[in-house]
Amino acid sequence: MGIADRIRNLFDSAGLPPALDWVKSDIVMMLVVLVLVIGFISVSVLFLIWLERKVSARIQRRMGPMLAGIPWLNAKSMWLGGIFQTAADAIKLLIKEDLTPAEVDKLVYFLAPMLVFTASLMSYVVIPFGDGLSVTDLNVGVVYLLAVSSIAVLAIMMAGWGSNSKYSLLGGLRSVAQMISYEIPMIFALLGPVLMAGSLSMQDIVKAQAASHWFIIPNIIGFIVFIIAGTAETNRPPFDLPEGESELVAGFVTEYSGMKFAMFFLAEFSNLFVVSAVATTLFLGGWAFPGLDAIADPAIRTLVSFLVFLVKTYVIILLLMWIRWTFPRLRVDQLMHFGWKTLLPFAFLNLLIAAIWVMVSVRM
Amino acid sequence: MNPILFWSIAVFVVIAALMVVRLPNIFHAGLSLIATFGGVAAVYAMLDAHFLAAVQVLIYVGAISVILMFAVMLTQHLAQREVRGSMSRHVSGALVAGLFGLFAVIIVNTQQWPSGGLPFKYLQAGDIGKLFLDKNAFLVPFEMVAILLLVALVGAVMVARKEGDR
Amino acid sequence: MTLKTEEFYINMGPQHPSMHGVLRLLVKLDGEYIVDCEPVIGYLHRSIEKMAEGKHFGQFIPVTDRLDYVTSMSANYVFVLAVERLADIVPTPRGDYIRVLMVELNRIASHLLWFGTNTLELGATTPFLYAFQEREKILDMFEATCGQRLTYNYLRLGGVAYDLPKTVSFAWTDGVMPFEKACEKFLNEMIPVLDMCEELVSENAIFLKRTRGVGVLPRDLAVDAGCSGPVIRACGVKYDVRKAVPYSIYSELDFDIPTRENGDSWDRYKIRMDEIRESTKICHQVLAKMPKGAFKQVLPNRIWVPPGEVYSRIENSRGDMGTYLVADGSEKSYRCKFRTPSFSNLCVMPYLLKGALVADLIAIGASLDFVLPEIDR
Amino acid sequence: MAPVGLAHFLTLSVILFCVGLYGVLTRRNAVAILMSLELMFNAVNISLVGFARFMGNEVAASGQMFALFVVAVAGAEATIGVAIVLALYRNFRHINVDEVDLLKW
Repeated sequence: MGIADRIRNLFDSAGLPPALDWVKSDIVMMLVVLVLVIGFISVSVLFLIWLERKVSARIQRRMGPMLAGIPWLNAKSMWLGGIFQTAADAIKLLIKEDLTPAEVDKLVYFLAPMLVFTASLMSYVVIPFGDGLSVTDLNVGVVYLLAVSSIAVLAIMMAGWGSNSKYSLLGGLRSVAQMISYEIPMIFALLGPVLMAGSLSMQDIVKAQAASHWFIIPNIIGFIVFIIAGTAETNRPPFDLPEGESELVAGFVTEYSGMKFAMFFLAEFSNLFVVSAVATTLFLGGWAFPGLDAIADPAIRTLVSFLVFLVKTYVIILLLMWIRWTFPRLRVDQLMHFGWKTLLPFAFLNLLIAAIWVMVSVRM
Repeated sequence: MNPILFWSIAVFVVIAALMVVRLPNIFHAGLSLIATFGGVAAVYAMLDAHFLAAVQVLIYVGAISVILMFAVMLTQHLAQREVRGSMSRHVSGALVAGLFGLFAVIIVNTQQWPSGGLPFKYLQAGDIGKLFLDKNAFLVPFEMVAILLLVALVGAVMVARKEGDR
Repeated sequence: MTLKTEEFYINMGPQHPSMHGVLRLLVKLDGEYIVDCEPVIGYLHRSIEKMAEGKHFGQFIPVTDRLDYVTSMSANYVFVLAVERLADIVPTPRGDYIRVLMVELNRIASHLLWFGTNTLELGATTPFLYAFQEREKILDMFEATCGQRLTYNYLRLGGVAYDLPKTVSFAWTDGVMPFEKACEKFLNEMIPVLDMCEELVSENAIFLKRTRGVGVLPRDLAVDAGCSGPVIRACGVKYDVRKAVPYSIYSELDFDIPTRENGDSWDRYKIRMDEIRESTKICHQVLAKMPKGAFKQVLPNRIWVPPGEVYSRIENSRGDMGTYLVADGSEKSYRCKFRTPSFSNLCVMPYLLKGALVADLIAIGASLDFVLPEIDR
Repeated sequence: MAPVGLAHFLTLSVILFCVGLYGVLTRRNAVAILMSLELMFNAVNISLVGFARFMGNEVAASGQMFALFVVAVAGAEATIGVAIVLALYRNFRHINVDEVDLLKW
């Protein structure tokens, strides 16, 4: 019951004239879903960038972007100000001169930003936005998600190597090492809920949580490990070593400008959404909500489930943003040390607790 | 599995493989290797081995190609091109590979392979897990591979270790 | 068979974002570890000491502002003190008190600036804004008194240029207030903000990891290199010019000198935080005992000084700053040499960086709090 | 276009295998040899999965299991290969396979 079938029911209920039957064919449905998902992503990414600047402003007792907004809205409150700021940024980046350094390795240099963005787009395929609202419900959902997140590692390495400069190479190597060593605790932290749900498909995990209880209760440690590893995967502070401004000027993005830089920037925020969405699905019960089945009408049920999912995801996004603006940056070796020597054992511990919990609950 | 899909993926994979072998710049060869891995993952998906396709991307594209790229970066000065070997090696190499390929293709195509339609048991991710841990199925090799990986891990660290920090 | 990764040189600076002005560090790296580092200075050399020989004493005071633009009050003070000793001019009591008030406020501002930029370089962007908001208030007060926010040119031979303003009104004062009241209000309001910042940063696990045990300076090396200020007090040496060689009214004020033992970046950070609190104590006492009367001795514009030489020392926010002044009887100085703390604090940097990581280079550099205009002069 | 049968997948795997073999034989850079080796591993995997898909009975279904084992072993082999290449690079400052002919350095 993916989004495509939802739309087909919509068309049937709206009484589609038989002449337009081709609309319901697979290819057209795929395009419609694609447009829907890409639209959702770009809107949410633009909103996230604006939200991040406002949240950081609030934490630092300043106003954040106010200029590019509707005057009378600006006057009302800081949170309504500057709503067109991200759109203005996007246009600025589009217009900016997109220079390519001379000695750059053309193919690799151009491919990297594209790969970064496609990697994060591909992970939206399995995210369950609502009751039956996921593009496809792969039964290897979680493994697919991890596979796609490891493609981003390659893109950053290509960016580092392609820009052919000492600084970006160092930045590229560092971020690759970081993302690999944080992928493993992330995988094990994910295994807790998967173990309890008994299936890898994201929709089944959510249904399992709807039936019993949210999976955060037994594996709270797994949740914390996942959040920390998630921030490391998306290169956000306190793990933003690759772009450690003070040391390596800008890490692997040093040589990029204009639209190519925007791609890296957008990818970071769309990864932020993906990490929070996965955290909600696996630990906070995705779109499941105690009172959900009480609503009779299926259309409203789907809508409510979508809203519940969004609320939970944005709670985690705000948590990640809060972490970003309160912690200094970790050093390379401390980061590795922390990843392998503290996160990994806790992830195993969480797996153990989840296994015991399953054994006990089965016995009861 | 309509044929157009198969032929497009197959051609993509073969071309990417040829690029791995022929490209002078090692880094570009590495990238085409990653493209091959992606193509092979698509082939698995076509053969209804979805779990394997995901694992292929996760391990090959995510880990093994990263190690190879690290090796390339550590042993190459920026954007250094490999010097072309003498032609004679390539002719003999191509000859050997070509002949072997020819024989294998002839053997493969003359056989009477069943062409689809047989009752195919789709392996869910769960079934693979059960098979791995089922005593009389794959439990022993599973443990052996675990030990092998550990040995490889320790061995790699020992071999690549700096003299100083013994 | 060691992995002979060829050491490659990285050039930090001279226009690197975190190099406190224009310092160039030629760093020899082996992978992530620093093998050796050679600071290259001189990019900001304006030959201030040569200018001293061409200008008479009154004219040279504004130039001393440019010596250390973060605490230019103390730069003025050390030069004026030297000339006064030579020409044995005694500053008026009110002038003296105002000078100490201004120098201590300037020290607080400099430490706040250091705290903001230090945490910013370690990655935490939030404390920077809180610190600078408080510093803004000090700059408002300076602007009210001497019309300038950075290079004040406020001290004169025999006192200060203008008296404290009667009343001031800023955004943060409630309406129009007498200057003393506004200053008290600032000092009382700043401590809670400082506590909040310390709460956010001092015990923060990652901050501790980045600074505790990083850039440990042994005590005897610090003494040999002639370091001073928070850098030497972090190694357990209780040396502060205000106590060691009391000048002007410091002997009458009671304040203590915070010192710490293990000399790493965290100790230097903590000492500067405590010093801000000590300076607020000093300011309270100075405001309480501020005498009335003339703020400046009436002196002719040009002052002929009998030949002789003098060395005056004060404690500016980075350490022991001195002026060696030689006069040849004319109204200009024959030779004027400044001893600046940042120079000796920087000399310790190569030693601290051996074996450290690139990321540590920034943390250690920030904790030493050296400022380039003072070094290059 | 004959319906896509097992023969097609096997030919694809053979072609891939031969390309890998050619690569191993002619490449001078040690890392490139490792890459071609990975190609050969993948070729074998394709044939295994092809059999699992088309032969269909219980035993053949284990083809995918074999492929998983091959992936694991290939991973281990790649790490050891890279470790050896790094050791080579450390002593010869280049990894041109032809010039690495000293048995003891």
